[in-house]
Amino acid sequence: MHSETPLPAELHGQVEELRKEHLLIDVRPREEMNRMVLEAMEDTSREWKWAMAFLGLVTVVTLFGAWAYLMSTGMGLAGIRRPIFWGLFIVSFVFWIGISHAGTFVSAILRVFKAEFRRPFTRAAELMTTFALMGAGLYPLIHLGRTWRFYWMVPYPNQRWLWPNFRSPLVWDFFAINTYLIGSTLYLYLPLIPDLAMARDKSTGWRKKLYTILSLGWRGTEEEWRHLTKAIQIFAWAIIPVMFSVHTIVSWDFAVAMKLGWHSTIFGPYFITGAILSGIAAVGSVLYLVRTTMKNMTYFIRPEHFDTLGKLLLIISMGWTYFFFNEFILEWYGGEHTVKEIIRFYTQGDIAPVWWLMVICNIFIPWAVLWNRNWRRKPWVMFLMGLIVNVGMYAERYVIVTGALSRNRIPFDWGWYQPSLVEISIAFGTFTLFLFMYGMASRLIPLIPVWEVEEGHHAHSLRKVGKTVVPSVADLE
Amino acid sequence: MYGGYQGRYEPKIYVALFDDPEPAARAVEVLREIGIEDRLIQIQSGVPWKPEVLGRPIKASAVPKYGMVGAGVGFLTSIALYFGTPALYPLRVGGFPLFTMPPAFVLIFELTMLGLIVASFLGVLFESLLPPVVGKRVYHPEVSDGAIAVFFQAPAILLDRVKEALQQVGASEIEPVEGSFV
Amino acid sequence: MSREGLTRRDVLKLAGVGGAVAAVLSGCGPMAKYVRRRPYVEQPEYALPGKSVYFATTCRECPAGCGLVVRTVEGRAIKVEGNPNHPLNRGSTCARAQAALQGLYNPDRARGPKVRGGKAITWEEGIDAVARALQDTPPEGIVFLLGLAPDHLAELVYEITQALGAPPPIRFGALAMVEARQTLAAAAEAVFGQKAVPTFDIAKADLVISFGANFLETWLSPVAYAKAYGAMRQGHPGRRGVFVQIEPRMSMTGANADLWLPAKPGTEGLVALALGRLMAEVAGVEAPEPFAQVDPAQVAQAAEVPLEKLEKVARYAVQDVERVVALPGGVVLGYENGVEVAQAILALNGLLERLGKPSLVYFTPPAGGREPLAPATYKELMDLVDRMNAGQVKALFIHGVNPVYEFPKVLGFEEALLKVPLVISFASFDDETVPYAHYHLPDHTFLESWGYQRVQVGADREVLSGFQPVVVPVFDTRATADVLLAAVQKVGGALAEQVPYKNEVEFIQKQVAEFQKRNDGIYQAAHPKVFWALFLQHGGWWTQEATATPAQAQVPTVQVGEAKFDRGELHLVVFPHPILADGASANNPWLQETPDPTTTVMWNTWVEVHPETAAQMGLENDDLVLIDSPYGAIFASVYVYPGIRPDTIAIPMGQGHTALGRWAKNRGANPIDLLGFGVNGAGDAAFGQVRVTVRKMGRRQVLARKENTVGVYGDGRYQPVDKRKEEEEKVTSTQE
Amino acid sequence: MAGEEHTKWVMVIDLDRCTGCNACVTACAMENNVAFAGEEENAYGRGMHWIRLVRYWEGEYPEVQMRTMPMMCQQCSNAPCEPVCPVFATLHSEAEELNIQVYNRCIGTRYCANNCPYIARTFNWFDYEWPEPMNYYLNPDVTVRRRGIMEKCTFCIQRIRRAQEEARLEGRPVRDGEVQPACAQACPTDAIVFGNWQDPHSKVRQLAESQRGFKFLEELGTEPKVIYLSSQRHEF
Repeated sequence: MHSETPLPAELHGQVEELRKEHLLIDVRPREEMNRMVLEAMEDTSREWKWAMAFLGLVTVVTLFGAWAYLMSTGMGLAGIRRPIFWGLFIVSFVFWIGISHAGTFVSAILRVFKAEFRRPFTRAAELMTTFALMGAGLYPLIHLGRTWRFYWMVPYPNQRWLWPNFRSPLVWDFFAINTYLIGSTLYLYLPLIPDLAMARDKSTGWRKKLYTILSLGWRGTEEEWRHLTKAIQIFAWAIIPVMFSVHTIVSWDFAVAMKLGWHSTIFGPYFITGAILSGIAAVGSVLYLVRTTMKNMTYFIRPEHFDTLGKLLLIISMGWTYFFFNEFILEWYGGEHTVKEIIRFYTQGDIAPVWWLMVICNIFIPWAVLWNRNWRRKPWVMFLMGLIVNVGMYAERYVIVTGALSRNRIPFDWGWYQPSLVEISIAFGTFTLFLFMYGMASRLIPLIPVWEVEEGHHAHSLRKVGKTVVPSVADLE
Repeated sequence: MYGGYQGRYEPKIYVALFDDPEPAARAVEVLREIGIEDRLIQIQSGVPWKPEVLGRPIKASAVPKYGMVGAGVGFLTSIALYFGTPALYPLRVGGFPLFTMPPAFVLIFELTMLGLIVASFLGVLFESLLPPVVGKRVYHPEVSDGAIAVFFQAPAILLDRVKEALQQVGASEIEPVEGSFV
Repeated sequence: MSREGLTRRDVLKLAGVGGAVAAVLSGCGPMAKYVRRRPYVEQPEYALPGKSVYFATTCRECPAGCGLVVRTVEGRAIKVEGNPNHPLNRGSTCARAQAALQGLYNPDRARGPKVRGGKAITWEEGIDAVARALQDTPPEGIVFLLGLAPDHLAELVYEITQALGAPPPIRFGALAMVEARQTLAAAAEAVFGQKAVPTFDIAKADLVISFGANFLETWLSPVAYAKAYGAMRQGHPGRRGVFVQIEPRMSMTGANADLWLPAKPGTEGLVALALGRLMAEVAGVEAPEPFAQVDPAQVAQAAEVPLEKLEKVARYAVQDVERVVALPGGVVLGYENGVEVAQAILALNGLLERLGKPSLVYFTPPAGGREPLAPATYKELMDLVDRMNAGQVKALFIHGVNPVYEFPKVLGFEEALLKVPLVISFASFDDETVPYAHYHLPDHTFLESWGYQRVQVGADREVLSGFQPVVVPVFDTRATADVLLAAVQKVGGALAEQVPYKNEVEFIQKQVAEFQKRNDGIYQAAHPKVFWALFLQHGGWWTQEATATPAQAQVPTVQVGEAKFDRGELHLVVFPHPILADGASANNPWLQETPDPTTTVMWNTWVEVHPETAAQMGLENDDLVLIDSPYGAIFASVYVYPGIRPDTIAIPMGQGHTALGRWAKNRGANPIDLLGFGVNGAGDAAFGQVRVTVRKMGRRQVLARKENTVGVYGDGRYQPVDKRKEEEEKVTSTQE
Repeated sequence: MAGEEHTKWVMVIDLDRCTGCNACVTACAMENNVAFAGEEENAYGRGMHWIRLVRYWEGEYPEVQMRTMPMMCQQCSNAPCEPVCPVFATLHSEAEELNIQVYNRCIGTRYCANNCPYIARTFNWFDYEWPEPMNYYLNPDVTVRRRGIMEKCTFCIQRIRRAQEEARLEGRPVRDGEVQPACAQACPTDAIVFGNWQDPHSKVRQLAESQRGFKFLEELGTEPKVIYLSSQRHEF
């Protein structure tokens, strides 16, 4: 099992290389890993405090302040107009929903496929899912003309027996996002319980109290583990279709509409691929931040992880390109005037810079960079790639939402959209909110699932095959 | 009046700590040989070792059943919402019939999944009796450092034998602990 | 609904303003002077809460005199609707009438009498001032400057001036300038033998040949003409009237034409003659004198109009259809030879009659046989300014016109006003003229007023259109007629004997009573009060049957001659804004917000430039330009307009107010300031002879448009790659 | 009986009569308490007009032609705006076969407006003001909309209701031509005709049978209830 076959001394150099490369065979004792994770978690340095205070303040002003101003004055503060009734809010909504696919994809899909490299960063990715969803969930509220009436979308028995319209994609959205938010939060929480118990055992003061409550009295008995691992299995399988449904339904917000440039059957998979693309890219950026700003993280997050993320990113970028091209060529080929104009508007019109930005950021740059193993293994390259791809994905949503709305079947009523300061402020505020929440969470919960890493260690060992050593994997689960 | 005697036979819980699953598995074997039943043994560990590894009885988790029930509840809720509410207040939109199938699947799917997920989570809590409601339960904090803690309930009369046997298979220490298994 | 700001107490307070003149109740409407709001327990039966009460009245947004029915609910005017029985508009209205309620309830209205500088006075003091002016001023020094409406006030003022021995009131306004009514009347005299503005019966026409007349927008009686236009197009089964418009700038009217011919400015008369000659040729008769003098080919070349099109029109008129009418209007009358041009155009009707076509021209019979006072000409206005400058005008009463805004700057009316020792303005709004007035005694708006108007044009019968207040006056205003009559009473003596009316209503009732004798009206009544009630209920009096008879047209001899133009690069067409018209109601926000029909521009002034001209000058949409004429200069934003001659630019009137209210003030530019002194043979303004230069200011001032505002707001980089082609596609895709 | 029977209100717009004068726009605004937004807002495409004249230029100088088409909510039978509303703020009234906008129910998702192929809907971007005493003219039959909600042409349903109530009181069916929306009433050229399709003798029914009749974007399957009669042109 976890015990290693003794290796000949002449292979020690090679072993060192392999250990440097792979976390899961670079075994450190559980105590040490616990200590490292807790040290990183409890590192509430002055810089961190300043950063959080700054991010929190900026969020309060740019997001909540601007939102209050918007609510009290009217939706006219946004740059939307007739006929572009949806603007940056919906763009950001789709964007953050996309980001939220990272955690699920990395964690659930890779777990289902037993991709071992996932282990150290599943939690970092799952946290992104939850916080991105929280950010995304704000937008349907922000963008409502009468936010204070949002609860009319909730099916609750009322005096008039008036219910929401379950045929509306927005109600589907409501249910899908809530299911996904609940599901992904629980999915984040379940594997967290043993680590919280570990933190409970190792901390003092308020943290002890907090973790005592949060760990729910976890002891690690056979029963507990049996139910927990079973539930994680169920979750991993269940959350994947939910994740697909969420972004499909978000794409249906557009695709069901009688709107040229939106009414496309390919939007479901196209949006999902885009979401995973931006999610994976965001994981790369966030992991870089985690690795560079938190203590001891260079041990857990290694170039091999960035390498694998890079490969995934490249593959998904290709997938996205496939769908994008599919959608584009069919519209380009079709003869309808409005569609032709939409294509012209995308590629040559006012929105063309954004459209080309999308193409460059989502196709050209990833394809040019990510084929190279050495670049993939450089964390800062992957950080930049994450940012670039996300800029591209934001541009994609911007083009789809506002670009398609700018052109319709009545040329008299075409329009051109300019985001207003309030909109930009709110969109920016969600980024700071995300960073704030993530920063806070990174100091409150163990960001590395230690027990999973240890589990991985047990599953991996080095074996001598012929004249060399190879890591071997035993199926532990 | 028979306190001393009774004390000698009153079963108490002890813990033995191991670093690896192999000695732990052997310890379980030893305990069984001594005559301590499986139900009087509890193992706590920092990673989910499989029962086969530790030589423990294999049991199925009931969590999937919770999930199924939850999914069923979600399904029925979605049916009630989707097909029930239009009947309560019939409103026509877009030339659609009052009851349409395609959008129904969306709601059915989402609510079924929601039921499944929430119920599975609750299943874990219920089945593992988390969080503890009353009483103190046995625990050893070394577990979170990766140790495998073998708890067993043995009358004091057997303790010496057990200690000896366990030390043979590599237990670092054996000490009594306060609390109950569940 | 929570926007109700008026409390019951306010209403009662307001209700107290109007003195009640009790009269009989005929069961169909209120006979009190004003409908007063009363407590629910003693409310009159017609004013049930929640129940609408409708009052018939007459629109005074322009001089046409369309009948209105105003819906009121609990003492508030809610909606203006057309009077379905009124012979002019038959239930329809234009945009201006619709927005009239925003004039009535305008927060920027004058709220009470005051003296120069804004100090409030009582009405007693105001009436004293008027009385003193009437008493102390030598009669020849008294001048009444009135608006264009041929209403009771004009007649009352006429009586007062007669009694005083003062010169008759001068009626003028910006619309008079561009409509050139006197020119039309002078030409009509030569062709039809009657010096009045003719009405063209386009409803019956198979072919309408209009030379510059914007009869669907503001011209003379736009709703009546629009009504007729609808009937011409689709009113006769199987016979669709066809419409040809000849003008340098495509007006909304021209935009509806089947054929729009942008003849070179100044050649319209020649085109008419050429058309006549071609018609004669088609008919195989010898062309009468004025037509014979032109060579169609030469004219077509000079006018830059395809000869073939003229030939086709001529052939269609003579061979294919039965009823044809030619009408002159708008800018074609605004040349120095405007009268001759108008004669040439009207002569086409004479020619067509000779070719056996029926006449489609008639003169609206004046109600009660009393021809309203003709509006003044531009020349007369210039004379007035001269007299004012010479100090001959001692007291100037201004009502219904806003001379400082509406008269061209070059006339120097403002300076002249300063030389008049006493100026009294009766404007309902604090308009541009008010600061020059020593007394401002605001009149009601028309929806609070009594009165009548003799319809001059557009109706096929005698129409005395009546108006009555539909609501209690909103502010402390008073009817000008009442003020004048009170002053007359105060002066007393011979004047009061000659003008013996106690108040406005009595004067009106006396005039209306004349019609009680008639037995051809839509109603009869033995008792004068019942007749008066019926008059109010119907919104006026008119005859049962159409009485106008087709006018017989002659073919006069006329020398069209050359039109003269000022120096400048481009011809200037100043046209009344299709929505705002002369701009008197520019402070009604919904008029500002109603898009111009052709450009869809709202809330501002634009200058229309042909795309090629714009390209040559490096101008793009929304570029701010300086338009410089020999008489003045204004700034406006460019609208690249596909329907205008390359050598012409056009600017709408109606904006450029420096007062009037929050929605009109400092908005756009007033192109009247570009006009000069030129007059034509009839004394009307030769506003078409102005030429201008256009200078790019290098700055953008974005126009608010209803049309696809791509490029309008913010940057405006948008220019479709192949706009024209796209436009065609649009049309084909929208009209399947 | 009277006023209760199933009605299908239909509007016929004769584009050959329509001159594009915009009187309908103003009339509609005055009847329905439509707010005015001012120059800047209009420049940014935020005019509140319920009805607008869609204008196209056709051809090139001097053969240039203007075409206009009054455009408002087409009261589609299969309205794309309705199913997408999450709270049933816009829905189909079965009695009148009209597309209803329930202002008080609207939460302002603006999805309906995006999904309207006729761009017929306008949104209350702000709370608009009618400065005292201009608010006096506001029609008590029509709700004044506050910020954050969608609005659109209603076919002047308040007038339909009024006519139906009057007819019911008098115990007779609603007469043809008795109901006139503000736009039809104002139209100087009588281009807009309104009536009940169920009445086989109604004027709309007869006009709609014209060969010139077409429905705008009919191919989308929205089944609009505004029937346009195409304009004609005599070619010289």
